[in-house]
Amino acid sequence: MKKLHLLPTVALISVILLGAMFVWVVEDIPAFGDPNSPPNRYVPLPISIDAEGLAGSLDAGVVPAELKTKIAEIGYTRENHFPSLEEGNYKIDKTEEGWDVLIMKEEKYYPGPEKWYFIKEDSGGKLKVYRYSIPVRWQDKTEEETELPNMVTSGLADYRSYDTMYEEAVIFTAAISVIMLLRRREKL
Amino acid sequence: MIEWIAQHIVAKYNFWIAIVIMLTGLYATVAKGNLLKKLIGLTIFQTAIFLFYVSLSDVGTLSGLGLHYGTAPIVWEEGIHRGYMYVNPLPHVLMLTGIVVSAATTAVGLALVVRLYEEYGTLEEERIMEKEMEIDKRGT
Amino acid sequence: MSLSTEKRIQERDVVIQTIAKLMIPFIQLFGLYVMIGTEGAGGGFQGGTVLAASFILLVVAFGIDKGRMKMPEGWNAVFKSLGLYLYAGVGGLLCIIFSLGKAEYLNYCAIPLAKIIGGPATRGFWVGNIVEVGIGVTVMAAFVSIFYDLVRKEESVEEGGAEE
Amino acid sequence: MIIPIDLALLFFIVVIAIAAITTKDLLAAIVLLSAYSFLMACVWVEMNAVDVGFTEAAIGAGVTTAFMIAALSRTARWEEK
Amino acid sequence: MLPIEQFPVLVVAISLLSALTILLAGWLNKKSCFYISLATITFQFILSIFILRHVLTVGTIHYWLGGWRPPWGIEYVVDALNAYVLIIILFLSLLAAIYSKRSVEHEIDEKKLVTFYTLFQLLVTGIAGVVVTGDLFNMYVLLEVCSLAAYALIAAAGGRALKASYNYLVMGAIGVCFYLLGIGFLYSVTGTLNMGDMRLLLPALYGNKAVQVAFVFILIGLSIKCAIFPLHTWQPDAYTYAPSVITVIISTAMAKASIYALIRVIFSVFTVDFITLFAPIADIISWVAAIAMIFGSILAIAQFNLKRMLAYSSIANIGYIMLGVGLSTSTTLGLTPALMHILNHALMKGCLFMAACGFIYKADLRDIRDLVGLARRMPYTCFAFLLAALSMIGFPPSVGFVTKLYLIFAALDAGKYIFIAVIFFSTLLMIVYFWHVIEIMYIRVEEKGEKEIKVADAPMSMVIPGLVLAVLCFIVGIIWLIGTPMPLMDAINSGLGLGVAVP
Repeated sequence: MKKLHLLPTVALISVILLGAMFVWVVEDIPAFGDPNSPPNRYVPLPISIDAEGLAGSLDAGVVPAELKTKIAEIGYTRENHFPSLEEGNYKIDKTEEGWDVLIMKEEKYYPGPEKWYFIKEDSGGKLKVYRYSIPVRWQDKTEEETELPNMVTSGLADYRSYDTMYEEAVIFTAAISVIMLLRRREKL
Repeated sequence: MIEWIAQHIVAKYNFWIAIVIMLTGLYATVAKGNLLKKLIGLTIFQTAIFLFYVSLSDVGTLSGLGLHYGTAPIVWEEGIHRGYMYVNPLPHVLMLTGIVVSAATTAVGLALVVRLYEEYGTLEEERIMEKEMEIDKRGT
Repeated sequence: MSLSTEKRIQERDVVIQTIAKLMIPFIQLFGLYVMIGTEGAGGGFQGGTVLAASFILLVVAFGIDKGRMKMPEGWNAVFKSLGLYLYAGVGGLLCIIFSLGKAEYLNYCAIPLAKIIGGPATRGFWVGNIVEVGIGVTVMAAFVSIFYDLVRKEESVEEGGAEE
Repeated sequence: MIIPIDLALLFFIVVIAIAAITTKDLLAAIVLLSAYSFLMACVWVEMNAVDVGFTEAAIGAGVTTAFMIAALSRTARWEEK
Repeated sequence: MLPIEQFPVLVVAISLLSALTILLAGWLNKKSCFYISLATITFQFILSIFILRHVLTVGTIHYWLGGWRPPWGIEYVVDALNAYVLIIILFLSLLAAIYSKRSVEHEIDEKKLVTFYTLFQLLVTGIAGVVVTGDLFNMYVLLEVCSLAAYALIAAAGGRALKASYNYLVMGAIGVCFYLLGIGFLYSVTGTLNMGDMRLLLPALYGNKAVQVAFVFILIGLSIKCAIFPLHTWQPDAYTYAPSVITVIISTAMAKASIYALIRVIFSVFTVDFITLFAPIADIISWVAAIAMIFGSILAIAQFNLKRMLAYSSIANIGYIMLGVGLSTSTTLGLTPALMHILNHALMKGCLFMAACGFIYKADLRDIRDLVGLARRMPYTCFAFLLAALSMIGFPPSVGFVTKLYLIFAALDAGKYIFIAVIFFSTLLMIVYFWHVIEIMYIRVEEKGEKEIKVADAPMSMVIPGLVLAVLCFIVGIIWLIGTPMPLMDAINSGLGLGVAVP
């Protein structure tokens, strides 16, 4: 009995604690609606090196060795099943803001270049490296790979189809659970 | 201070409202004595989390005002030429899954509530505990 | 309470029943459109839910017995399994077995059709029609079954007293 | 997205959520929950999450409400205290 | 012959397909349900042996579902830790499936048999799926599959189990929501859901508050699932009132899967650096675990219901595993004690619950005080219980002894001597409550005359799994002490970036 009178107190305390946590965290949440935030477009990699002399080599279509080693240090290597920047494996497109590094895909059925890294020179004369986020890839390739105009459909039933399968399993489980709990007839 | 408010309260109002709803739902889930009310609270709590995810995916709120306009992630060539941007489809995919999972949880919860009502004749947690105690006393 | 007893159903409003009769075919047509049409928003979940909603409307207007006549529970069980079979079984095993273990699970490029009409088209066809229909059928059957079970109460009376 | 509409909808959502958990009438609470889900679906459609909005309108506002009312028809309508 | 890379996905997918088949086949013939389920789980178990062998000899299996590479799609990663936990889980599920034949006939209404086995198979699907996946959101979905199945299966017993199941549902749903929220925060700062990818991106963001809050949320959410001490409130009721076979599978396989998820998130996504440098998480975990060890044992002493006593004992034992996790960052033993206890606790608690449910099956004995002289009536079941209880107490060379030994080594190595005292005190309490039961069963004499005592043990299909587990408690203990599986432990530890084990 006493336990039940405690419940609202426990609830209030947990709500206050959680609220404090949320207020504390708000500074580091990316602003909503930011088209360049990590979930939406660019995932910043912890790399920044002096841009002097490197821009030229990027313009010529070659990623400098220094950048390559920095990227490999993070762990984006072939051993980790991420595409590495080997010779002939990539090509560079120059855009208004920076350089897109396109890498040959490893999917068995769709070889072809896809956007992977984005290199940009910031105001301090440093080179910043970004990785393209998931939706960019989906938006670019969904027409080509699945011929479906709706990216949510292609994402749901193709790119992340395995999730969807188990989510159907969840609903199937729920239906069977309700049958078991409430149905009293012999027949199914 | 004003800058902080502008950056973290005005620009992230979705987040704040999601928090308020989330905490309301959590409070109801834990504190309410009625079993059905707990499920209602749970649904509110889950929906608030979905709101948080969907807010992440949006493009073109205050921070990008006048520069970017989001559009639904359905291929639309004309819109792209006019400077629209697709919003992020990944959280949408995740939340479709989440909504169905939440509906499934609610359904199982409701089935349990119905069985509990048939068993104890009440939906109040206190009454159920009283009746369980009575059964225990009779049992021993 | 009220949804299951025969007497109440006759007392119900004629307007609701007539409107329901009129609306249900359109709701179902809309559900199928949402399920299979790939142009706009929508897909298996939404379509399946809309179809389930049409049966729920049927039950609300005409009572549970009529609903069970139109959509028997035996079918429900088959549909539920069938949808998942379509997705997990056929879709998955076709991919693995027809490529002799070279392709991954759910990689629709590997199904035999891909060699004839091309990879992307196969993916689009498979995802847009078969997978979505599988999802829709499962979701519809599951929701209808859950609703029937939550509504019904008369069973224990019919069989002469509740068990336990 | 259109900010005034967004703000108004979100304000109503908060009000309805609080109303849904404070009311003693469970039927009212369920109907309010349905309204809450529907407004949430509106917010999501307006945030360009068309599919999520559609699903929430169908599942959250539609089917879940039907489930809850079906369950309520077999249990008690009023909350004690 | 399919290539071995396909096996991790088959373990899960075939289980799901089998659940569907059970539903349809059960429509035609109810008897077939059990056999389909048994055959599937056996098949899964055989596959898991191949997976472990392949992982140890060749290396980690990476499997891209649908052919999409990691950040774009979902990836299955099976390394030594996955394979080890997978094999434990499927072995326990197999034994539980054998055990289920007679106990389900006895406890569950015949009308519910088909749905019961369907849900049982779905539970195994979910558990196996949680263990092999390499994607955070996929793990959420599979956690939901196994949780939903578990809620319904617990409620299958009716009566008090309904309330227990409802509490579990509310708590479990809140826990999973916290987990989802944690993933949301991580996704908002890293833009990825893949565990391997996130592990690479996180080091630059350790100072980020969103990451820290995400860690706390995921920890709370999964702690509710594993019933770690302050969040355990759903657990004793659920274990006590659930049907026998469900108690066995939930207390062993499902609890282990949740703990696996916790270990995977702590060490594989956040890495050791984060929990040592940016938050004193390791110490907090150790202290909470220590409290859980004492608290669970004390409450277990106070119980008269045997299953409830074992449920509280489970809380104490989860404390042992978490103590191993907490100490792992500061010793060269690494996670070895925790990993050992995952297997050890599964063996011991599986056996104890099987025996306890055997008593209920045969004589409807739930109260400890009613077990007087039972050893003469049900000798095999009681013998299994005795072996497992001795093992739990820490009788050498049983598995319980090995766990305690290695935990003490770890505490000595870490220089945290207080935990040695905690282990000893908890062992003392364990001796109190297990000795109490053993004394009643073996030493106290029944008041009835000698003539009335007849040997009437539970059926073979229920005794043999228990005895197998009981014997394994000692065989595995000896194998641990000889040190044969140490290469496996080293592989797991080095995979998680922890210290290398010393023999």
